[in-house]
Amino acid sequence: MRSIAPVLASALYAFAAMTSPAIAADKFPQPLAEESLPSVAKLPATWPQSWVTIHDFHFGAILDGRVAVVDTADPVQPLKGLVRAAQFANFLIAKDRGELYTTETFYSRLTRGERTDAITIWDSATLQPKGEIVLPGGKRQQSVTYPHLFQLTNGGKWALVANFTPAQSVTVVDLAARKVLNEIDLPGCAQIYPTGTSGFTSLCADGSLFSVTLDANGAAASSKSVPKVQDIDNQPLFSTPAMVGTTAWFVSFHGMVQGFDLSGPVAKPLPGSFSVGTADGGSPEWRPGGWQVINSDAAGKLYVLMSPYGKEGTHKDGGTEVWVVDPIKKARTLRIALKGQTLAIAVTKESTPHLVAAQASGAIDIYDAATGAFVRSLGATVAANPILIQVP
Amino acid sequence: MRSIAPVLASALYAFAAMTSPAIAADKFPQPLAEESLPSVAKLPATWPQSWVTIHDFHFGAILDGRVAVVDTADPVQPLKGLVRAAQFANFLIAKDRGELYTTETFYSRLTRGERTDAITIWDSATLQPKGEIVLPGGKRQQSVTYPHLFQLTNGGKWALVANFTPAQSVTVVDLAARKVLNEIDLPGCAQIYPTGTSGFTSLCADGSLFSVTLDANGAAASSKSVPKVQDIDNQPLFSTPAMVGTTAWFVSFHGMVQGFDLSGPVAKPLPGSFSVGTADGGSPEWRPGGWQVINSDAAGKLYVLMSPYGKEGTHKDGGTEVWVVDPIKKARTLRIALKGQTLAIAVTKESTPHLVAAQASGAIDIYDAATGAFVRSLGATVAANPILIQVP
Amino acid sequence: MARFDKITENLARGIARGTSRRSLLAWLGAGMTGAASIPLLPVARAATPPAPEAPHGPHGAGAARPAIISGLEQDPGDRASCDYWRYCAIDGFLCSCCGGSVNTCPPGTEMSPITWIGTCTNPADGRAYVISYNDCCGVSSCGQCLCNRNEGDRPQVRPQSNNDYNWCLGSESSVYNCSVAAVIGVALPAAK
Amino acid sequence: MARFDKITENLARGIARGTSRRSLLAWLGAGMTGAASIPLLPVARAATPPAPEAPHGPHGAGAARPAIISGLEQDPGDRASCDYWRYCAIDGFLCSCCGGSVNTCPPGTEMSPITWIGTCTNPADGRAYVISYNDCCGVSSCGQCLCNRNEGDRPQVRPQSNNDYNWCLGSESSVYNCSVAAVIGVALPAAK
Repeated sequence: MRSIAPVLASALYAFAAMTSPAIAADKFPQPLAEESLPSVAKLPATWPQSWVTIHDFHFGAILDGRVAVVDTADPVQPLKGLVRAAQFANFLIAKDRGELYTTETFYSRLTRGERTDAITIWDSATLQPKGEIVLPGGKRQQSVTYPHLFQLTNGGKWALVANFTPAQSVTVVDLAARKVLNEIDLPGCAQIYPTGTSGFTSLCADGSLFSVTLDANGAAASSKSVPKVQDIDNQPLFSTPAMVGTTAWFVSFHGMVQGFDLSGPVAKPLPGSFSVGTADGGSPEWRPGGWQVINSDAAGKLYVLMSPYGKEGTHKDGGTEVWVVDPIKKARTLRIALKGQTLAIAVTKESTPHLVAAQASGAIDIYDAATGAFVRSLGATVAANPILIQVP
Repeated sequence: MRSIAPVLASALYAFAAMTSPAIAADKFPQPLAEESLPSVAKLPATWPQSWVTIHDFHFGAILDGRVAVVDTADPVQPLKGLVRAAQFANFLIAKDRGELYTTETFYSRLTRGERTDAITIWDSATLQPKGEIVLPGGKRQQSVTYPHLFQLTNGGKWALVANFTPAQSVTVVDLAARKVLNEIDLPGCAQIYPTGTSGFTSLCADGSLFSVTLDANGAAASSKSVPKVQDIDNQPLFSTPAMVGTTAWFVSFHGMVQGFDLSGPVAKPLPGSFSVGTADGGSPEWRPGGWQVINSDAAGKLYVLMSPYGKEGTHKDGGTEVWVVDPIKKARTLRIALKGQTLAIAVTKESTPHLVAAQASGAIDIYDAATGAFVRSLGATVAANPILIQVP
Repeated sequence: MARFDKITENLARGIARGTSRRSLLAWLGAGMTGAASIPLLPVARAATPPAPEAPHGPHGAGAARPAIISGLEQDPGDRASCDYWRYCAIDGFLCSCCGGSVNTCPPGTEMSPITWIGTCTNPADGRAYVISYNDCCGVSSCGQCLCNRNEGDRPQVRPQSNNDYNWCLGSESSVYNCSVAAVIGVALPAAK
Repeated sequence: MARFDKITENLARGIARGTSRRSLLAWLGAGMTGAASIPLLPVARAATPPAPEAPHGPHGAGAARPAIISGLEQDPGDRASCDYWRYCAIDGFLCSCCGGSVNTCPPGTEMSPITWIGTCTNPADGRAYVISYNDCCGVSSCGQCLCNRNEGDRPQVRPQSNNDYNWCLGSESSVYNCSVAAVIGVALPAAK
């Protein structure tokens, strides 16, 4: 056997220029304590109210997307952990169960080979996977992440997954039993807005909405179409609404706000759409712009991400102000100037609510939601391409 | 059925402000021709001599590494295609067969689940996979990419794959028959330098080298240890040598060049190691630095990437000059000042050879190898983290 | 229930299976005559609209790089720039920067058989062209020349007018590499 | 042939299976007495040494961020900075920036059971400490606070002194997320 003792010695002995141990050790008679290994951090069973999740679409490797768990109150260590969100994934939080869910797509050879679509169930304290439900047919809809491609219904016991092949359908999954219940064809309609006790609404290509109720087997029990709820050519609604209880507040490309009551079996458009308002300085005009352009706070106020460069085609370019709107009074109550071109906004449920703004640069900025005052920036420390913020 | 005709119309009709077609059409009476789809580019069967491959380690998603095929003579469209190089992959070019090989590792759920190690065989003209050889045991060595973890021997018919669990071994693979032949234990030794007609040499932890010859079954036929070929404590050799024919020229952390003759069954250290030289301006001194710090041209000259900030621990920090050395005359013949902190270098086999330098920033710069004159930069247009350059 | 409109769906599936450039144009023509065709030819994924200071202006980011030009006076502009006229509704990495061209996928990929159709105006001849934004699939994110333009883009309820879908759909792998922008015809005159 | 040294190999395999912090230290002590131990405890992967103008100096890059401090006078420095004393030979993403800490893996990962050992000098007490650079595994690249320092780093022929290996080895998944730098003892006085 060759002697390898010198090898070990070099690893253990101090290297190169070392300060004299004798002198400094006088001040610190005891060395630093040995540290316990292995050690893996755990998150609190109930996440603090300053925590949000931020979806990193990860353009440089879309197949390796992830969701960051972020403490917006901690500028020193804002990133609390990452949850895998592979290949145009969707992500859901079930706070009451302490579970997180992802819908993802995998290939046996990373980019090629056998395809598997699956829901993974993650423990929200350990961020470890605790179960999987394989989705059949290789039909899961892959899009830049929209929240309403994966939603809960039936009191959170079931999940609804959007499919697109390009034939459109919705898969109904029993999360507790970890099995697929049913698939509902949905030609010409997109997105899933949970409706009533067990059902959902989608928006359709002709401007109508379509509401479906589900029976105990996850099959469609009834359905109803409501025509002309939006004018897609001239006043299209962004697909992601702000939820206030069971009311979904949508905003249009031009800044018109339209509510839908989703409490019953059929979605009901609320009478009286209204404008988020206008302002000087538009070039040519102020319009909503970004990826997640409208959100709500716990008190029911709406926050709309606005760009002064609004015209046809600018609706995803991001915004530089947030306009706060009271949907009951149908009036704007505040304008908040942002630090940079922002793609997504959300408001925490803290006792002092904070507006969380994700810039295109990756920087996450925090503002006082009531006053609009800038509080802190977390820098670009949690995600490469933050495009969605969820408040648990 | 709901009418969806308006939908189609909006996609076909021109949008918004269109210049008047009548006026401009006078100048161009015919519209642009329709273009043929689908269409996928193909590379030449024999790549031009200005082409190299650049390994993108892809730190932001190591599991999604890739190798870029790059035309160093084309500043407009330098990137010719990407080859998958997943999870600490290695990559080889078999020019005579028109094949490329990757050794990779995959998981059934991207980051978790069942592990598969495999060699993928790619067509060098289509960049499509044409075969796969699964490597057993989940033992493939994963490291920041070194060329000598995956090498050819036996006239290119076999491949040698390094394993590390941390037990060290080498798997012998028959590429033509697409099967694993054998595994050779190699405790205490690392890297694979093809030696003789069918065999390899590794460097060992005690400073020796170890040469193995392979029999017709890919098993070890003979082996020999040569002691004290390097002083790992004081004058360690970078693991990646410059090859000139069957001579491997290694450079040490301090800039001493040592040749090994790999033409016979046992590697032979060449007598007379020599220094790449010294220069003013070191702080404290000039030393080799980077990831691929030495390479050769077709004439047998050596190119060494040098840093003026050389001291213990700087050997991977990158360099700002290339020193050209004639290993026969044991003399430096040229100093080439680089545009920025550079990690990897190579020299093309063109009639006018070019030095290719990969900066840490991702920028790829091209110099005249004979004069050191800067020729062009390709910008950061081919790889996020270029760490190795191969010249086919 | 659960069968809202099988006719429409089957039609869409037939399109997905059988579309070639020729049949696509035939189908587009047919579409004008009635409601029998549901144009399920959307395109793929949105890119982060990058910061305004990015080299390529408000619609894309990336390294500064030389222009890729056609050499044709009737097809002006830089095919490595998000501002090139054909990219009026593109979303993703430009294949021109990835080993392909404005209408060719890079080697190693597969072109998606069905696509989203946009309408862009050529500044040289003033004509509005129908542009097919095909995705190239089976290789991971190219990483070069990320662009996102949305002229005419509409929400996902109208798939053929929405560029957020991953259109690596009819291909063997749904992994997205880059997008091309091919001229497949002249648009009909704008309806007044 | 093909059995160069089974004793050494089996020993290494035994280490790989059974190493805990305690047994590791016991083994390190034993190693000093003879040649029977082959210290196969290397650490993981190298990072691109980033441009000198990067916020964290020559050994790392990333967003400017507030310091992470221990609060102990005897353990000074910023644990989000590549220049922190314990990181003298680290290579990878700092777990302190990824949901873990200087000696704790982020939630969702698994700590590699065996590690590379470095020796770093604490500027406060002047002592040289044995630092265990454990990798955290099973989650993809954290992407924050990439560092590469190589004081004492040697080529791969000496695994325990080389930080280019992916040391997500004894773990369920070899996918690398970030690295910790834990104090596991005081180094022996430097041999003169």
